Amino acid sequence: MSILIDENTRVVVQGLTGKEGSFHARQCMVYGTRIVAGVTPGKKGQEVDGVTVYNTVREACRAHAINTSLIFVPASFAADAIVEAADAGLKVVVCITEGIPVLDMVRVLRYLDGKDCHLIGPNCPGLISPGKCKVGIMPGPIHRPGPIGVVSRSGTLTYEVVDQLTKAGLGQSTCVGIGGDPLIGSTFVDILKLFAADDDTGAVVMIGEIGGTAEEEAARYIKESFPKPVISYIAGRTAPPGKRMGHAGAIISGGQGTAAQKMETLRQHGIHVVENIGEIGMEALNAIR
Amino acid sequence: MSILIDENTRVVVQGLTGKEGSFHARQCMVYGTRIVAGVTPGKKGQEVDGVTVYNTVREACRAHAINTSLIFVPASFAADAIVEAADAGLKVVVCITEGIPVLDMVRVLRYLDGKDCHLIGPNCPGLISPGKCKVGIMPGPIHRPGPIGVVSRSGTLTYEVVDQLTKAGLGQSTCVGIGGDPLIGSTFVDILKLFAADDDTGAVVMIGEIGGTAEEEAARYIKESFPKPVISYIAGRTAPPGKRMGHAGAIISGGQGTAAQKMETLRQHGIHVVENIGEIGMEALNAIR
Amino acid sequence: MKLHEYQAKVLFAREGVPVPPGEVAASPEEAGAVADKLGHGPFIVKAQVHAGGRGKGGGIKIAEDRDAVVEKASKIIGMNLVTPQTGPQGRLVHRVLVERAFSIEKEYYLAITIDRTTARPVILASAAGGMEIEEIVQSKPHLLITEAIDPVLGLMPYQMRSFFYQLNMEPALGSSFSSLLSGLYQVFTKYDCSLVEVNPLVVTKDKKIFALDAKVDVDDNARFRHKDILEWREYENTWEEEAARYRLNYIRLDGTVGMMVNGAGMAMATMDAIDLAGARPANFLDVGGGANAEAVANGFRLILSDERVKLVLINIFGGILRCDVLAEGVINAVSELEVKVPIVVRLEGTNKEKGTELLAQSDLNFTVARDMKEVTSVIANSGLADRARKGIKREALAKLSVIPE
Amino acid sequence: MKLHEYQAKVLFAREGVPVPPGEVAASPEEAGAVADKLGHGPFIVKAQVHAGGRGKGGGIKIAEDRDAVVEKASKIIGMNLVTPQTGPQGRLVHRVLVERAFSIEKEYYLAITIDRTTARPVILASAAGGMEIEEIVQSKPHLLITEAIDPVLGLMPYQMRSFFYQLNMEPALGSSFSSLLSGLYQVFTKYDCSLVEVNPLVVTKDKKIFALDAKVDVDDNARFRHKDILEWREYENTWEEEAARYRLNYIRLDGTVGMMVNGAGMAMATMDAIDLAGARPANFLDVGGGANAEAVANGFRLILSDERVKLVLINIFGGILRCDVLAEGVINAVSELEVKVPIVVRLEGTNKEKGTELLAQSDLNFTVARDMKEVTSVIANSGLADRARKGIKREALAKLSVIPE
Repeated sequence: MSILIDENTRVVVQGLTGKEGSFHARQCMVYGTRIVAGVTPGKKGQEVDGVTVYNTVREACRAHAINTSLIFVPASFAADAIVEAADAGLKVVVCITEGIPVLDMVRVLRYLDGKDCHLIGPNCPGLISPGKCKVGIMPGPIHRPGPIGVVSRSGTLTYEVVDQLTKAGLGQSTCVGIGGDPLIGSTFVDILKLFAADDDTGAVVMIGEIGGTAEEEAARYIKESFPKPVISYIAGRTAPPGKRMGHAGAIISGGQGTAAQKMETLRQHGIHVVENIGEIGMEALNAIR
Repeated sequence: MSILIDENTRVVVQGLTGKEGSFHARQCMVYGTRIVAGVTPGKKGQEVDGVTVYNTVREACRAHAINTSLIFVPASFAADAIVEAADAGLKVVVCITEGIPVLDMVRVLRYLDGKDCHLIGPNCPGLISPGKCKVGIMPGPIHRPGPIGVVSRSGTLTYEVVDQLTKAGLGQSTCVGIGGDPLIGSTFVDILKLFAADDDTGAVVMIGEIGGTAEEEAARYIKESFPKPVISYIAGRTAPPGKRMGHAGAIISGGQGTAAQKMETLRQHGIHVVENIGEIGMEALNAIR
Repeated sequence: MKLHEYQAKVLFAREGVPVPPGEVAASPEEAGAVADKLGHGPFIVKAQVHAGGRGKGGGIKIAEDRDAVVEKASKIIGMNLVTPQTGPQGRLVHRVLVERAFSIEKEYYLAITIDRTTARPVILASAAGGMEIEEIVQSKPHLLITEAIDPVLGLMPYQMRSFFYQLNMEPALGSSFSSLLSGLYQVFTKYDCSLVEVNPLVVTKDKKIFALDAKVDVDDNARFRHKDILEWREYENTWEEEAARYRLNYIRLDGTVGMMVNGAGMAMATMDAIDLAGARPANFLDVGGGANAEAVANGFRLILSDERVKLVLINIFGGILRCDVLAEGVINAVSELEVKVPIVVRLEGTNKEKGTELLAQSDLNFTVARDMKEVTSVIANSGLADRARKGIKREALAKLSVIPE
Repeated sequence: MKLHEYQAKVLFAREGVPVPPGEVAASPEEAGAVADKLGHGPFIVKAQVHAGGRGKGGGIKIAEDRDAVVEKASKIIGMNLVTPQTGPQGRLVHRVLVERAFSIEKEYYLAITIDRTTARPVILASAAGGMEIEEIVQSKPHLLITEAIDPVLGLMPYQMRSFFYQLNMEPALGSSFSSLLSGLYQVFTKYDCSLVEVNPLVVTKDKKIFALDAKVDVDDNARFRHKDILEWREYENTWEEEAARYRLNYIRLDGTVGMMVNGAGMAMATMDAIDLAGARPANFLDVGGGANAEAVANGFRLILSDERVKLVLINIFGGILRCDVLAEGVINAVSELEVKVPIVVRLEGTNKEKGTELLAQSDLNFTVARDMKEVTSVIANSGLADRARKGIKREALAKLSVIPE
């Protein structure tokens, strides 16, 4: 197993003809991912690395069996692209795009409410099930198949962690970058629930950061019903107080969004918290043994 | 049993201080319904027939145990009232109000999607579980407790049918007027599903009329999975062709909205269709025997 | 509330939907002045009535120049336009819309309405323009494209693209199509429409997009939000309007049995019962579920002023309203008027007995039917039944009071 | 993007939110002219800086008449305003807002922001006006009223009533409160705000409602929809602005270790590692997850122009970008500049070995750290560590290239 993506994943890339889209689609194909179609409005019939481009996602879905979308379209069109993919019935939608207006995401998330569709991101590196499938922009070679699920709000910091895990001999089942924006599709809890049901995942490394209360919610969920060991790291312990707006938002949910508070909450809920990012690989290894 | 309302129903009346609201609330109380609070903005502290009035539904809910709302507010405020009741956590919301703009209902129904709340109406007579509880404007005395579930898009036509049933010796478990508007909260299928699970309901009388495809959808559901006998009547066999707009809407759903088509579909799905409204009581009796 | 084409096009223009240059005219002179304003021809002169198929009835004419506009307008204004949708009586034309005419390259169908099943606005489009939606559905269903609009999002760009590509429009038309479609959706939501229909939507030979025709129905329930549009209403002095003044829901039909019922469903069921008895209703009249004595009296007057009516059937299920109060209302109304036709009354509900007694004791000529079965029998035996009666037995008559035949 | 109070009040007025009569002024003379326009006093003169607590720092003054306005304005304009939120360095005041002053009867707090957990706009209100939201939450949490807004519906009347009744406002104020609140929500959605805050919202002694203060943050990601508002931006010549010009995400901090990292999370983790080592970062600098050689060079220049920096730490996880390309970028940037401080480089990812080799082979003075553990050790032993180090051992130093101390 693994979660969300595997050997049966068949991907349409929205924004395939763009610079980023074509580059990363190629990287995914090199990794072994089955990119079966592309979508760029008005560019129907073009080919990129042998992949046919369509005008709309629905059109692509009529021509190919597709279950996953990877989105690279510019921020001002990205909300539309996400909804287009979900409306076409795709079950996993991965949005790499950074900079989507938050009120666009308010509507998109309300739209997705109750729909059978996992949105990963936006503003995320995507996800990878090592050795099986990569739907994202992370460097493939640092990953190894194995029992560790990784879930993270960060990009390069996830690569750092995965690299340490691999070097410590801990391969990964699936690594999910859920994205750094205030409003994202899948939260820590959403992904943890999938890891809970995944037989191939033996333990989870969770990488959080300052802002919001997603880590606190994850802590409560883990204590109540997550059956596997969790090792966590929170970035931003020394960050200067954030924008006040972040505060007002967090206050509503009963938190302050500071790393210190998050780390304390995680510890209170029995979760192993790593302080020194340089040690996370070895600490994970020790914690799991 | 019975569906939606019974001895445990505790009602707030929105618009209690109005002419209609106070009149019908009194009738409900006379029937034995527990009206425990009223809501009219700005009239907090008033009393109507011993029932205390609050400014908001949430306020009423803090002061009393309430699970049901009965709405009599004017059409221009009714959508707001429905949402207020649902947002306060009430599980059954009955909206008598006629004339709510259809685009208001589009938003209200989207809002209610996936919420644990049964909206009955709008533009309906409400519902009654004879001998237990009446949350609506129907004349109580024509009803008798018994095994027949009644579900209808009509008002007085339902009274006619119930009257005939009672005179034929067929009492009712619950009679639900789902309302005559193009967009309503609970459909035939929604109510049939509740009747399916209700041990006290042995058979159902379904009263439809021209327009839309709700009866056809009910027919399909009944054939596939409704375990009890259904007797139906469709009003409007001789109505002149309706507004074209009704057509365009019905066409999308693959129907024409005519009574003839509905009756044919019902018969094709094995449902007993009564032609002469004057005979429905006796035909029901014969069909059930 | 149905808007005229010229009114609908005013809303279109407000929201940026391109319409052909033109103006409405109430006389041939005004039509000529519009032509002057528009400059060179050719022009098109279109009768402004609430009915489709105007072209077939001679209500739409091409006019090469100003003089032709005046001539065509003088023929159309004042004519009784008969189209497949007006019925044989036709409609009197008060105004024409004079527009610049264009060479059309391609016609499309486009409409927005509410889909009851999904409870959402839905946009329908087809490359088979110029046909009625019913025809498209029957003859070319594969050409009908639909998109439901989620109220969370409104009309999304990807949905507009979906129409655009499926309609096979030329790439250069992309942005003008998008602004037309989003403008139409704007009209639909902003003015609480139940229908916005453009048939045909055209692309002209010089590659412009226009809403060539325009049909807009505004949701009557949303009138309170659109007082300005309400002022556009034109009264045509119909029975329906007269009834609406008394808050009665009346529809004129072609039979001889005048009927008054409380509740629309009950009224339809009563019509069906009249039909089953072999007769035909002269009208649909719903005096409202919570009918009071005044509404009953008004409804009664309306029916009696219709000289086609040979029998009046009053069918009231009292509900909350007591039957004795209703009976008094009927008695008073009948006493006031000179009633020459028989009156059949069926009262049910609270205090039914007392009401029936009041009717019987009055010195007026009421026939009382005790239930719907008796209503059918009475009609079947009234002499108004001109068609085969489905299983309604004459014998039933014996039980009833005598009816003049 | 934070708006000044006077800018926020322009948006408020556009959407019908009542604000006190007033105008902005950039000089004492202009301030006097505004007073003339407003007519009689008393007036209030308010420093326009992006910081709360202006009153405590002397940035808000009452002025009885025109002369007093000019006098107060001349004191405030050009002052370096220090408030609890500006930090000790304060902020230079360029403008004042001159408004008519009112006798206040009651103060309220009102704000709209996004709640991450429900992913919806949320409105916060409290009768404890004038306090900061953090104080309200800490000292009077029972007075905080919240309503989440469902984007399907927008702000509903029942939600406005809920605030109104819970805030215990006088009944006569109902409609003006509703139009104020719906106007604020309109501002929030129409201009893509991440925060709209009115603190205090006041009821004056003559029973009028005003937004006395106004704070608006516009979502930076939505700039493309609000070109007009973008023009209001005032540049203050900060390091942050300079960095933004090169599309770098920079925040000035108070330490001595200049750092450059790709990815915000990684940058924060690096800051934390520097802190663990007992030193302090001089800045946060994220050159972007997909950093290229040019971004690295620009970032490098920015750090080196900060004279507080005693050591530069470059921590790049190559990802898709190859480490050898990055190494070249760093070498070129360093060669161009006269670098007097030690440079610690940690490269990871594709072609790491080749990149490291290039750094080693250059005749420049790089210290290479092989992983994050080594980064921490290097910093701990750099002489910049002025606080207790948490478990970082000096011995690790032996493994590293020599660092000048």
